[in-house]
Amino acid sequence: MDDKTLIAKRVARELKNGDLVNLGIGLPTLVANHLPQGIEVYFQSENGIIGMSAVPGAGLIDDYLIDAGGIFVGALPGAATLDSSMSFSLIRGGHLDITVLGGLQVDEKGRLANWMIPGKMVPGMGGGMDLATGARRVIVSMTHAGKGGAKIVKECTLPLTSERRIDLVVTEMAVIEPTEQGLVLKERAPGVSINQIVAATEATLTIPDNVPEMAID
Amino acid sequence: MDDKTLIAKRVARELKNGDLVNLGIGLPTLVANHLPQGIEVYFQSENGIIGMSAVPGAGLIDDYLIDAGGIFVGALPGAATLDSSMSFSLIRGGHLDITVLGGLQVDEKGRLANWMIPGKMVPGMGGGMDLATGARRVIVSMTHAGKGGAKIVKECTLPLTSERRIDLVVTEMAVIEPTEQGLVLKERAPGVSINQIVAATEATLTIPDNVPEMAID
Amino acid sequence: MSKAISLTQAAEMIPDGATIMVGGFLAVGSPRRLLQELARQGRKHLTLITNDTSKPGVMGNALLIENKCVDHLIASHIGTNPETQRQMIAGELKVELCPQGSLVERIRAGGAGLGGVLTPTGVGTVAAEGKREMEIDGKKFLLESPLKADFALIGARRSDYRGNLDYALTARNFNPLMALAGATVIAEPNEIVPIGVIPPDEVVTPHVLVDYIIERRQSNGR
Amino acid sequence: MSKAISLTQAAEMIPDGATIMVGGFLAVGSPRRLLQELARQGRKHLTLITNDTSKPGVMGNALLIENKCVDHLIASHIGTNPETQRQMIAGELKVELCPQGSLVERIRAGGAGLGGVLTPTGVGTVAAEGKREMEIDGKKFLLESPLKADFALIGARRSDYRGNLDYALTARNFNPLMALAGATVIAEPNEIVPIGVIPPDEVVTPHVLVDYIIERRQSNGR
Repeated sequence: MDDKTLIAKRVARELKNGDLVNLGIGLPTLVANHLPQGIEVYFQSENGIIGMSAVPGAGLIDDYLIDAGGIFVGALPGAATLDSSMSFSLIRGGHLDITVLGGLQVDEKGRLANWMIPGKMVPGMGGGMDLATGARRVIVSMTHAGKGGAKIVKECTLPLTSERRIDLVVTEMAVIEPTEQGLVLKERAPGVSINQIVAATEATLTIPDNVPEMAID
Repeated sequence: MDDKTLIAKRVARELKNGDLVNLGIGLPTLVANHLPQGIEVYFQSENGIIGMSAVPGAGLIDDYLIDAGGIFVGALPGAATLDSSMSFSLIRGGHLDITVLGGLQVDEKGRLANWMIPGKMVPGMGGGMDLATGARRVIVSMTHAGKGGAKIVKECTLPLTSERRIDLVVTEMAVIEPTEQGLVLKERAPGVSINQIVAATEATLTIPDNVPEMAID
Repeated sequence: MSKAISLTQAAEMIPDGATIMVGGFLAVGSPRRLLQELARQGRKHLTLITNDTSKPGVMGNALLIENKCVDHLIASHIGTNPETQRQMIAGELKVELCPQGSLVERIRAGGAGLGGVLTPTGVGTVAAEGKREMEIDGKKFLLESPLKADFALIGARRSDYRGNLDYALTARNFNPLMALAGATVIAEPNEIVPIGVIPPDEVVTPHVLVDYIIERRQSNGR
Repeated sequence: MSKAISLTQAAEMIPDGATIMVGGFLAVGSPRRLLQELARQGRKHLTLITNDTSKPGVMGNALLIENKCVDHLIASHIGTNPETQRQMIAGELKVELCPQGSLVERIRAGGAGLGGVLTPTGVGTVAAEGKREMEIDGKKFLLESPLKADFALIGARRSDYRGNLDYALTARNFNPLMALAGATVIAEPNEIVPIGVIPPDEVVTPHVLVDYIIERRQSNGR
């Protein structure tokens, strides 16, 4: 299993029946392909739909139905469209159960930076700040370390997406839960040792006596 | 012509083609019956419709279509329904061309009091404060004096509906325009003298050399 | 997992002392059966956030007032119901009056996670009492605070099996806003239709906001 | 009095230096013909309030950027258009980035006559720079100011002859909010239909907000 699939499968296990879920652009979108059996969730795209589905077949694309990444998507029976104001009322008002976001850095306070590298990448925050601030649960899915080194750091050096403490970080190496007491190592990826995780992490991790392997199929 | 018809006819002459108009409960609603020929306006009711029409015939009433006074109304082709948030966005946001409101008092600053008599009548302001504050033009239609005496007063003694200077007062005696310099007598009702108007008015009126009779048919 | 519950169950879910929002304007668009059942069950000490208290003899909020279910009322207009005014003057009912446009913005703010909104409505009037006034670019505004409720009780035209709602004409009014602001949202639709019957562009309140749907009065055709 | 105007007339109405709001999300829901015509006419020094600047090779706002029609951009996301980023870094384009949910609330506030809204989004981030922070019940919020424009350029699915609009799926997005916030609102519908064809409950933007409707590309059947 490649790293991205591993991450997507592990994140998918966090989804519960009936959840309203918003998946960020990139890695997070893969989560939709790995829903556990028997789990039905509703995917929101912040550009204005609840109930989007995978890309429709050839010849069936609708010019007016895209996700927030600009990809043509489908709509399931029972879908609802929303203007941007309603869409963000759902996000900011605590009606969105889970958002899965990509990450550039997460720090010991559980704060996320994921939208800007000063002088290098200034794409704008889009809906990311609202999602990170307003969703009931924020799950960050990202590679454990990047070219620039550790991404799970003592304190974010990149501009924050939100001051809010996110709820879970899932990487190809580990599952980490930010708490008031700091970052707790909850699970290891199959075949990955605690030492390897600690070595790839700049932030201090609280390591329980028992750190089970990720349960994925 | 009775007083109410006179007032309604005169107010109706203020409406221009294409105006969005909101008529307050009571006397103001009569204005709809006296639209000048060739003038088409759109009536909003703040409970959520643009394009309402007179009461439909027997057997044609819709349980879900009322005006803000609770009267069953009809809808014209091209009508649009609104939730309360959109309805008041139109009112507060300057999209409503004219509101016609009833009045208890108007003072020399052109301020309106029309929603409450402390210790006697406390119905609540409903949409009146939003209408008086937000409409592009506020026209007050009321009898010139009441049982308690003058209603066009030096300074309102009743609780204000809004600090905003309203645009026109139409009574069965006169048309008065509040300006930065005070209240200006613009027109007299047929057969009513300036002396009679001044005697029935507590506020100081600016009286131009020429005060024509109201032009109504 | 069906959201459908009986009328009795719906009313029983709401405890004495709860804060409820009730949609409707002079009872048009109100969840009338639910209000009637709440009154019948003798609910007490409610805080009621709603536009008005309807008229005597008309269904809707008037039943909650007449049966003394309400201790505290936040509304824009009570002039159509003399009993509400009587209870207020007698000190049996605490009434907070709020301009209608401000009331709906407060409800929307509560539902949309906003900390408040600035409105010009009410500046310099008794509606400004206790509220913070702010000047922005030389114009005065009042800071209106968000409103939330334990329960939002919503009337709708149709609900699909999942809880997507639409509304009829002026029965829409406060309902879609209150659906955002209730911790638990109970909808009383006139009709319940299969999923997909309400097209996506005609859904006004998306199903994710609706927790329970009150069953039809009776089941037909069986 | 018809609101119908030609594409050329619509574009000519908008002067150099105007502030425009443009609906759409990655050009879906944008008034594409109008943007193309504005670029063709060589409009200059515009202030553009919009969600994003589309993608290279895709219609929409990208055309305004590529043709250097814009001096000042207020948007939530420019990452899909490298030319926007290039102009920003080169100092040719002033860019103000705003969280998407705050952007839409600012536009709504402008259109609804509100003096501002308090949002938790952006507190403690660079998005808070220059904004007033307020604490309400122990929680921090930013005061976001209203946005208005000289023109709102709106894409719609249908307009009736009077200007009532509806929208298709995710082409709705910012359009209904911008229709409130433009001093002059120009709609580019895909279809123009007789009055009454759009039922009252399906009208999303009421005609009173719409000043002009851009005529069909060509007239059929004659």
